[in-house]
This record gives sequence, structure tokens and C-alpha cells, in this order.
Amino acid sequence: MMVVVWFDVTLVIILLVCGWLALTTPNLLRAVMLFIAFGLLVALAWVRLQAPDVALAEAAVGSGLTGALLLSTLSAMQRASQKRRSRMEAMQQSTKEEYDAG
Amino acid sequence: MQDRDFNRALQADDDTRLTQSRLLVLALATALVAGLAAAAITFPDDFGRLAPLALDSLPRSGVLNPVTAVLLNYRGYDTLLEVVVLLLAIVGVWAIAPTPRIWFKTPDTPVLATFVRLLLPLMMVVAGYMLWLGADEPGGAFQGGAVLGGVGVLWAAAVVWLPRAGRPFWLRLLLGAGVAAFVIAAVGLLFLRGNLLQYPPEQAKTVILVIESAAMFSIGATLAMLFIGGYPRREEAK
Amino acid sequence: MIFETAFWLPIGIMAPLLAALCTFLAPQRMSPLVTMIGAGITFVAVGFLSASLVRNGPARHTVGGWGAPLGIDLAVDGLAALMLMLTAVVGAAVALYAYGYFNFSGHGEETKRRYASFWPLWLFLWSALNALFLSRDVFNLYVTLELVSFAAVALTALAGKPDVLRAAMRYLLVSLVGSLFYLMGVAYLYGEFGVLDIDQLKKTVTATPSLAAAAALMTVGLMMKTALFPLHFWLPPAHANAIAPVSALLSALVVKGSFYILLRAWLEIFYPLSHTGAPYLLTGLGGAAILWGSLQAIRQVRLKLLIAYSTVAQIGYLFLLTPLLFVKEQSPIALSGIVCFILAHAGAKAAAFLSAGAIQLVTGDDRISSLRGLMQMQPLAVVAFGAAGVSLAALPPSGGFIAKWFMLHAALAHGDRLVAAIIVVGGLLAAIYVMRVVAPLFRQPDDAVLHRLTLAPKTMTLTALGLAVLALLLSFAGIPVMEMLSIGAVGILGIE
Amino acid sequence: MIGTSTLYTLAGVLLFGMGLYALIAYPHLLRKILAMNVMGTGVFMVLISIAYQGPTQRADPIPHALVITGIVVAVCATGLALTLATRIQALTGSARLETDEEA
Repeated sequence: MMVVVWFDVTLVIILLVCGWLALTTPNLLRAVMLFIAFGLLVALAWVRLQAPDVALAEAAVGSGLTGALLLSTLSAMQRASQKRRSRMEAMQQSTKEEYDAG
Repeated sequence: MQDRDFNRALQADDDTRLTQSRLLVLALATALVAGLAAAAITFPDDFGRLAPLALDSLPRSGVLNPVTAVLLNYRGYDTLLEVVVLLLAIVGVWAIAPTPRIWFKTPDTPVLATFVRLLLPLMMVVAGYMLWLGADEPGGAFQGGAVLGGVGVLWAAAVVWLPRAGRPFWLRLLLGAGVAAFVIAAVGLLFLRGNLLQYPPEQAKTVILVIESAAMFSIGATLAMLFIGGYPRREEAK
Repeated sequence: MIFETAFWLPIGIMAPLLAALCTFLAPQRMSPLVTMIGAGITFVAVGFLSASLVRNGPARHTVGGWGAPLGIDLAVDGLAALMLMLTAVVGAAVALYAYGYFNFSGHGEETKRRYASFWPLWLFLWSALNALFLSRDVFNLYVTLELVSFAAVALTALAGKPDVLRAAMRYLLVSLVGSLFYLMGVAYLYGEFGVLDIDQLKKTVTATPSLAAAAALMTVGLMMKTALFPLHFWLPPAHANAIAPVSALLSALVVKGSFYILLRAWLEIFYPLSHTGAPYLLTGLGGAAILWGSLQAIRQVRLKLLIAYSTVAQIGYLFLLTPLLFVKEQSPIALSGIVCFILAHAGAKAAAFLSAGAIQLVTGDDRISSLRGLMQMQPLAVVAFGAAGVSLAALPPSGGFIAKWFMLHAALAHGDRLVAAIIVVGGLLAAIYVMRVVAPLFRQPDDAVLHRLTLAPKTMTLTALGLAVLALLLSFAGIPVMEMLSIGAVGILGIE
Repeated sequence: MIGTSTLYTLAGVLLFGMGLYALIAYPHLLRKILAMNVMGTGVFMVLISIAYQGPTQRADPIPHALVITGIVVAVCATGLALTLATRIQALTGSARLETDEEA
């Protein structure tokens, strides 16, 4: 019985630390990774609390799909800002060339 | 200054330093947690709430998994509105974004496409099995739908199929099937039996499975479309 | 069966839902037609429901045949019926206006595509609001709240500009946090009392720490969604930057949805806490909202921002009388005042936004300074705005006047002079900001302006005028509203 | 000695507070959306812990169903919010809400 209780306490602590890190890590990619891990730990907690249906939904949707959504958005955002940046640089370059020519 | 913003976006970094105002927010959140925790420890123990009633009514619900009974029968109306939430999310996404978040390119080698083509029937079987199982064991339309959603994303990623532009009718039909099945069943039963979603006890399981199957396809399609974001389209040739 | 009230209850939810589905499935050019058909059926359902409510009294519908506490119940009483009718009338008028608006301004492939989403979104919103007004289950209310927010946010984003997208994002985040607060409150209620049905809760609640926690969570969450000061920050940018028909829907109906839940929650679930300071806190915030919102409205340079800040102010009135709802003698009058205010504000504010939209189409910009001389060019829109202003400033004869008259009556009868003073001052401030808009309209126009004379379609100006006139006509609605509210009043005043 | 159910209830409340803090305090939209999900998980954890009746008894299925509904609503909200965020970033170059940031 004691073992079981300690398992719960450990799980809750790891889960909270994982969640806190996901919320406070400066790097967003790492934050999303931590969030996915957090979701899987939560699914484990649901199993512990005799909620297997919820655990399945959490692992598939709450952690898996939400994580995938966050990751794809992150990469879309990075690509967009890269594009914007190179466009700006090209613009700066061309104005500089005009300036040099003139 | 703009430059730094670009850099931050590029490196995907967020400013998480603990400033004074953030400390204040943290203090307020801590106070909230303390208050809520103090109330939470007074929840009565050894008090079944609605559990005994839900479990006792199980024989009349048509299914053996109590969670499925709650989702599709006792509180089927919640689930109806939830399927509407899914459809509404897609309508919202399509209204906001004209282009997909992700542009898909036809891959150089057809290996992935072949693999996905083979995977699809297998995954359909898995999803269907989860749905069937859901009546009596853990599982159901949402879990099955999540599997289908994953397959949908793979399909798009491997460019097995993607519409050239717009929103083809059959995709809309797939997305709306869950709401359609639910609403038709609800209104039909309202006219037949006087109450929204009042299943005839003998056919409850059949009706539940029919609604769930339609809902599962819609859930899968919706999740895939949420992932793609915007109308699904191939990358335009430059 | 057809003649039972209970039969019509779910039709009011299912009809717009089915119409929304059809607009999604059918080709987009058919959307207005499908919307009109769906709106027609919903109108009939709401009409039958209200008529049969008056004749047969309040009714319940047990979805799935299970009945509370295991199943979900829908119920209609006077308050719910009034909200249904309000939504139907304002919503139909706005839809008519939107049809004209899109024909007039929806050019370009991209804009057309975005505006086409208005129809399904509006029908989803309508269905969700009706579901919200009729639901008796606290968790089911959460789902309807989410439906309302999703539809409202997507509608806000239809304008498509960066500013409005930022506003929509902020709106979405506040809305979602508000919903999560509400849901946490639901968890506390279920943890403590073990039921989700409001009538069952009403019978079992006692003043425990968990009830207090649930009350705090739900009140804060719904305050966010209702934009009560100081949680109003998201409202002005969202309401001001959305396209005109959407602004009208948001201000007239959407904020009232969350307020409706808050009102019911306090009357039927949290009433054991009525002797605590909480109702007075809400009064204080309401008073602050009136003063702050009005002063901000007076300061605005842009017309739609002015109207949006006026909404912030007017929301304050809804909370001003909270403590009186629990005083037996004043309760019916106070409640009638609040409900009259909801109706009058919905009509007047929708009319104000709609006429502002028509004016904006003519002048091409949103600054108050460019309104000079519009009386000559766009008289219908100007008259509509003026009439709406009369109701907003609560001048007689208008719905706003009768509402504030009820409120003053209740406040003075209870000896709340400060509250009465705020009501009067708020009316004066409203008169000032309305005059700031109306005065330039009657000045001589610049010749330059006259040159780019384009007229907004009649469908737009006439619907705005219709709603404004309705807000004025509500001055005769005081007694009918009171009588309507007494149908199933036990459901509202569960303090006996 | 607190019971298993209470342990998870408190963890849920803590997650709710943590998510709320991060959502208000940090500027990046992606972070805000992530924080909203953590907040939601906190609420779900309170509900599921309420349903737990000890290792020998069957858990209350009602909160389980509510949470499954909640998870699906949350993923829809996330999808909608991320679409908005992507759009804002594409149009303005910044995935933050403040307009005059670092001015």
C-alpha cells in the first residue's frame, strides 16, 4: 500500500516539475517537447485514477495531437519569419546597391 | 529593435525573465491556488455522487462501458454539442486562414505514399475496432477518431490526396457527417418518442454505434484539418 | 405533442443548427437563402414556445428521456423566453443588414470568401445562444459557452486586418480562460454536491467553502466573458474593429449570454452566499464600469470605439443591482429593470453599430470628426443613431428609460442613494458622448465630402432604424416584461 | 495522511494556477496557448480525482465523460488559437500581442 502511495507522490511531483518547465523554459521548441512529455505523464495519472478511456483520449488527442499542432505551428512561424527576414535583407541589399550606384 | 524580434521568433525563444510585474502575477496565482486548495480538501469522501445511479442504469443504456453510456446516452446532448464544436472550429479556421499552415510537396520518392496507402486500410480497421470495443471496454469514437486524424495527416503529408483548391463537397460532407447524424437522430427521435435523443432501449446500441461511426469519421477529418489549418492545398508551382 | 411547450424547446436549438450545417454543406452562394429559411423556422419555434409558455406555464424537456440528475434537462421560463425572443429579433435584423452590407462592400475574391463564412458562423452562434438560454445543466452550459466564444471569435476575425486579428486573439484567450474558470467551478460544485443539474443544485446547496470557491471561479470567469470592469480590456478593440454586423451581434447578444448564466447562477446556485460581500463587490465594479466606460467613450476619436466603450459602461448597469436581487421586496423590480436593460441595450447598441457601419461605408473612415453634415447625405442612418442614442442615454420615451426607472425605483426603495446617483450620472455621461456624435452630423458638410457621395443600401439603414425604433418602443414593455418574468419566477427567485 | 484523490486534486489546482501565471505573464502566443492547455489539464485533474473512489471501487464515469468532452473542446480551441497566431505572425512578423513592444 505504501509503495502505491509513493508511486502517486512521485508521479505528481515529476508531472508538476515537467509542467512548470514546459511553462517557463525560454526555448519554445523545448517547451513543446516538455509539454508532450507532460501530456504522457498525465495520461499515466489517468490510468492510475482508473480512467482508461480518458487516458486513451489524453495520449492521442491531449498530448499527441496538441503537441503535433504546436510543433507544426512553431515551424510554420519560423519559416514565415525566415522568409520575411530574407525579404527584408534583399530589400536592404537592393537599396544599398542603388545607393552605391547613385 | 525589429531585428531582435525576428531573431527571437527565429530561435523560437520567449522572454521568461522574472520581472517585478511577473512576480506580482505569480503572487496572485499563488493566492488563488491557496484559496482553491483550502476549499478542495473539504470535498466529502465516501460519497458516490452520480456514480451509483449511472452504473445502475447501465443495463438500460445499451452499452456496457459506463463512460460510453454517459457520453452517448445519458449525456448524449453534450456530445452532440461537442461534435458541433469540432465543426465550428473548422468553419472558424477556414474563415481565418486562407492558406494552410503547412504546404505539402509531392515527395521525391513514392515510398512514403505507398506506405501510407497500405497503412490506411489497416488504420481504418484499428479505428473501427476501437469504436466497436468502446461499447463495452475503454475506447470509442473519440479515440478511434484520433487514430483517423493521424492517418489523415499522413495522407496529406505524403500527398496521397490533396485537393487543388477550395473546399470540395465530399470533404465538407465528411466534416459535417457527425453533426448530421447526431442532429437527424436527435430530431427524428424527438418526433418518434417525444424527447431529443431518446433511444428505443432495444435498439439503443445500434443507434449509438451508427451515430458514433459518423462522428468518428468527422472527428478524424476535423483533427486532420485542424492540423493542416486553412484549406488543404498542394504547394503552388513557382 | 405538437401543442406541448416541451416539444418546441429543442426545436429552437436544432433549427438554426441544421441550417448552419446546410450552409456549410451547400454551395456558398446559397447561404443567404438557407439562412433565411433556418431563421424562419427558428422564429416560428421561438414564437410557439413563447406563446405556449404564456398559456401553459414553464416547461422542461428531458433530453434522452433520462431526466436530471443523470440526464440533461432543458427548461423554459419567462426569462429564458425573453432572451430567445431578443436573440431572434436582433439576430434576424442583423442578418438582413449583413446581406446588404456584403453586397455593398464584399469585393475581391479574398474578402468574399471570408464574408461567406458569416452565415454558418452566425447560425452556429444563434443555435449556441438558444442552447445556452435553455440549458439547466452547469456542464452543458460550459459547452454552450465554448460554442458561443468560438463563433464570436471567428466572426470577429472576419474583418481580416492585423488589428482585428490581434483583438480576436486576445478575445479568444480571455474567453478560453473564462471558460476554464467556469469549468473549474463546475468541478467544485460536482465535488461538493454531486449533481450538475441546476434545480438539483438549488435544493442541495449550502454555504460551504467549496460553494464559495465555485462562486468565485464562475463569477470571475463569466465576468471576463461579460467584460465587466476591470476585465473589460479585450472588448473595445474586438467590438470596434469587427465588421459592423458582427459588432452589433457581439455587443447586443454575446456579452449578454455569459451575463445570463451569471445571473441565473447567483439566483439559483450561489444564493446561500448572498449575505456575504460578494454582491456588493459586483455593485462596486458595476459602478466603476459605468464611470470609467463613459469617460473613455467621451474621450474617443473613433466612432466605433466610442460605441464599444459605451458597451463597457452599459454592462456596469447589469451588475449595479446585484444585492437587491436577494431582497424580497425589491427583487422583482430589480430583475425587471435588469432584463429591460438587456433588451433595450441590445436594440439600441445593435442599432448604433449598424448605423455606424452604414455611415462608415459612406464616409470611408471611422473618425468622429469626419461625420460632419451626414444628416443631409444619410438621413436614415443618422436618425437611427440618434434614436439609439436616446435609449442609451435613457431619455424618455425609450426602453433605456423604463429600465433605469425600474432600477432607480428599486435602489431608492432600498435606500441605496449612491447607486441611484450613479444611475443618474451614468445617464448624463451617456448623453454627453451621444451628443459628441450627433452634433457634427447636423452641421454643414464640406463640399469635398459631398463629392464622394455614395449611399448605403436601404436594407442596411432601414434595419438599423427598425432596431432603434424597437428600442424606443420598449418603453411600453415594462409591465409585459415584468409579467413575463413572473412565469416560472420560482425558478428565478429560489430563495423561498 | 492525505488520500490519493486529494493528492491529485491539489496537483490539479496547482496546475491550474501555474498555467494561469504563464498565460498572463509570458508574451509569446504559442506559450499562452500551451499555458491554456496546462490550465485545462489542471481542471481535468480535479474532475478525475473527484471521480476516483479508491482502488477497489469503480470510478464515477460522469466526470470521465466530462473530461473527454473537455479534451476535445481544448484541442479545438488550440487549433483555432494556433491558426489565429500563425496568421498574426504572418501578417505582422510578431507572434506577440503587444503592438508597441520594446518601443
